[in-house]
Amino acid sequence: MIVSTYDFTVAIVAIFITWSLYTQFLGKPTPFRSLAENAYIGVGMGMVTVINIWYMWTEGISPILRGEYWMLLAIILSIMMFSRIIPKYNYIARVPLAIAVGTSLGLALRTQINSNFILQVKAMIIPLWVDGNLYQTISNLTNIIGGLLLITFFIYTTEQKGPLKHSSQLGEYVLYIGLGTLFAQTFMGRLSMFTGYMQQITDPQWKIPYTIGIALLVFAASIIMDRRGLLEKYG
Amino acid sequence: MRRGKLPYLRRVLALDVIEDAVGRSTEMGRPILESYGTVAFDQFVIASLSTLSYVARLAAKVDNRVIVPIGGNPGSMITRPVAVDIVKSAYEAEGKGELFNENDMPFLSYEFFSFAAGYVGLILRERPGAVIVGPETADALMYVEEANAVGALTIATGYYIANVAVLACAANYVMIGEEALAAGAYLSKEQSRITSLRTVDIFKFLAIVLVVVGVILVQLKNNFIIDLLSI
Amino acid sequence: MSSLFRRKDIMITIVAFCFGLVIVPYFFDIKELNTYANNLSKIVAVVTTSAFVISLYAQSRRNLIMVRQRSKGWPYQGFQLIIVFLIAAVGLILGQASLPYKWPIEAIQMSGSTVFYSIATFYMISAGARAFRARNTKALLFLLSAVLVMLAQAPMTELYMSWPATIRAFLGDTFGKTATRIFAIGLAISGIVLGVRTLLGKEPATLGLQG
Amino acid sequence: MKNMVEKEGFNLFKAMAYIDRKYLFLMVFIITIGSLLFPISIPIQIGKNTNLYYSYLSKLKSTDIVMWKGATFRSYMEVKSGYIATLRVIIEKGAKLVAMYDEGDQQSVFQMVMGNPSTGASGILTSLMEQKNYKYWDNYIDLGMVLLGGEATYVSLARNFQGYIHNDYAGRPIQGSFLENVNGAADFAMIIDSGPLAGIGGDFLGRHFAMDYKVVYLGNMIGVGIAPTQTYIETGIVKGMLESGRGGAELEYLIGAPGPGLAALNVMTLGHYYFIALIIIGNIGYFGWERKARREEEIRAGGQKK
Repeated sequence: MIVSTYDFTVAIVAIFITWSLYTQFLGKPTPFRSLAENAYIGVGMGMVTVINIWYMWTEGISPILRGEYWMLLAIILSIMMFSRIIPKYNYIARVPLAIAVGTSLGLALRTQINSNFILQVKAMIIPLWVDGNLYQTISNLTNIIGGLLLITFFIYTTEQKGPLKHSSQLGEYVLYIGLGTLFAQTFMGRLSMFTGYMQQITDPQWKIPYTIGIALLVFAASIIMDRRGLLEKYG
Repeated sequence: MRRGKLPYLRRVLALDVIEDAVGRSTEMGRPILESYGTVAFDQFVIASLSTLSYVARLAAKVDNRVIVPIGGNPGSMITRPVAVDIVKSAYEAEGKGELFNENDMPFLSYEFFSFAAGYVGLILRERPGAVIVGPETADALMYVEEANAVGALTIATGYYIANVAVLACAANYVMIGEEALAAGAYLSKEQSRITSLRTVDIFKFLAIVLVVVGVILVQLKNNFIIDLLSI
Repeated sequence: MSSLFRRKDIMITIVAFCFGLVIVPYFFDIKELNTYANNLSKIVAVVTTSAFVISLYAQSRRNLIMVRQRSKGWPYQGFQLIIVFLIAAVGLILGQASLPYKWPIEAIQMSGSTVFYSIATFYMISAGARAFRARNTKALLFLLSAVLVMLAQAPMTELYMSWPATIRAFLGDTFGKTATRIFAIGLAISGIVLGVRTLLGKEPATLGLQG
Repeated sequence: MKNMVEKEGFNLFKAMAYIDRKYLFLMVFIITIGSLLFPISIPIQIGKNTNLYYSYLSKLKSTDIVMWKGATFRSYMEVKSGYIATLRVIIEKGAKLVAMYDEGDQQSVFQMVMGNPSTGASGILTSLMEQKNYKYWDNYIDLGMVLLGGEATYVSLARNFQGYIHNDYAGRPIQGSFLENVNGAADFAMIIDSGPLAGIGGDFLGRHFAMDYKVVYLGNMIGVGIAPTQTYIETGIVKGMLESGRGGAELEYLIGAPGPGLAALNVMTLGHYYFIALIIIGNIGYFGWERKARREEEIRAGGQKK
């Protein structure tokens, strides 16, 4: 299989960045880690700069060139936003901030109430008994009762005594069983990501010797530098 | 009712834990490290700032330092002056204004990754006795684990539910979502903030009533509540 | 002029006006109003994006100061600063589809961010090994449900027993979902309440009126 | 506490309670890379959500337009099995595809799979695309980074598509393509969202497309997003999801096209068993030694118990 120079160099640099960042596990800053970290931050910020300037050009300036002059307002407000840089004039930025806050509130409020309250409450109104389906019956019962108990756990402005005390205690148990499930799901996600990345740096086959070789080199160099006390100076 | 009687608000366990943590780190002769989140003002940042003020006062009482790493998002630019002001006035309120040092509130970076790296660096260098992690995202676990490695007590804020699950395992104490808001409102003692918490609870009671009535009606083959919610 | 900007009532009026302009067309079908609302959305999208300039400025300034003062690790900071502007120049001159722009992103940015997030896997394992203890009832429940679901998530388990898959589906469908839902309800409502408080002018901090 | 540990001699329970994390981490690398180098294939059970996801995906017609929200590279690493398998189905059905992004590296990820139309570089699915005659511009269009700007952008897209989108990522005007007749959210048959967190502000598509215009919304979710998405499935906003890498592997198995997901199954098995074993060892250590030690410490500290 022929590998293009582009793919080859990308793979080698990515592998080097990978192992350099993993030297964090040695518990001390190594020059490899500092180099990789700053390269990563630099590229990331450069990329964000390009994307944002491009976006402001296509969505802010080209409409004006097309004749949609009301977009000039966007440019003026953006410039007002920049006044945050100068402490003396940073009050000017309050106007664009107020417009942004008001608009996003208007956009979010209606759908938020619907998707995160009304529809969620509606989804809890389910039959207690499903004929001929024991699993569904148990599951519905757990959802309704568990949900109600858990709501009482999250109530803070009513004194927790009498039945409320017991229900909030049970609600806490419901919460922790749920958290266990979520913990496991999160672990699966993180493990999948790590595995996916390890696949990326070991597939296709030609990457394997480079992956293992660079790992050994980076870690060996870091450990030797640590023994010689050079990490303090260059880390 | 406008002024005067405040609605009841439960004192959450988190406050006792925080008090303990501050005391323990002072005994050990180590500073306290607390962050209040990265984004611009949302309900969590506002609540965490109240907690920060409380911790700063507790620390000022016993002549301890509070280290506050700031950054992680362009929004933190808006919150920083407020946070500095809060910690400064907390020290002044205890008559220890001279102990306040703005260098203890370093602005690490806007860039998320370098903020996280700087945060971990602070933990390793300063070896705090207690680390109170604010509403952070996936990086919170990293701070908690590194803090534990230097022997600090850890209190974390669970910002979203998967985060709560992970932190509930790793941290010594986790403030589960609204618990952080309740703690903040309790400490601020502002009537309007307690009232907003009350409003949220009223919605919750409403949810309970809707679910109970709805389920009973569904059992009687009546879909009134479901139709009502479908409008 | 500056006193105008400092007045809370004016800012609240602006907030309320924008809020109204966006939310009214949902309920009343007025064509002009709808156009204005859409235009306002586009303006806000651009203004929100423009905020990056501030962070770029502040970050570069901070790095420059560190380089000038020769503080610890300054060569790295200088290196970072050079890369930022190099990438920005390449991307803006040659375009986002050009290979010299895509190369550093694919080689450095993509691997860097993945490694950073994958470190969480390791911390989850160390946290689990260190702190996942059945100290009390709730910790026991927490641990049991996590272990059972993880057991079922391992594909090999299914070859030998079928009950963990049922338990995993049940827990995900009931407890996991319920916990998420109730948590989300609380957060959504508290967010909405904060929004309403901002509209009423009770939360000056969200508008940058403090500090 | 640590000092006390050092004073006593070797204790097996104590060793179980405190394992140096460097060794734990090293084991993770060994397990992962080792089992990737020596894969074995095993069958897998198809979950309910994967079945739901596939039931919608398999109904796609060649006239349908699918909106594809890209995944960042780090999410792609987690959900790539689902990402590739879903695109494979779409190509096989011949449905139209519009890719949009909100982060910088999402386009590179898309091109890694679909090939780069500007340079002609091939991607993972290029051979299938050639076989099915699936081409850029005729069958799929890449709009680039049009999802910046937060919630306001999504609303603009949903209500006034033509007023917002004028050309593709390379600057070619969309007139004359299949996007010419798209006026808003209602003209999309399906949205597929890869790797986001529905529920933490990432649910703009759900709220402004699926809820307001009843567009079928499918998610290829990362682990953190599984539970929030489950609640959205229940409320009908999301119609189906793939649960992280495992869901992707299930889809690969379902469509009979083995890929990275199925190749990673034994890492998933060993990784999970390793973690469970660590938890069990830790608890044995806890009940055998750590709990007693903590009690003694508490008594020494004056019997205060929290």
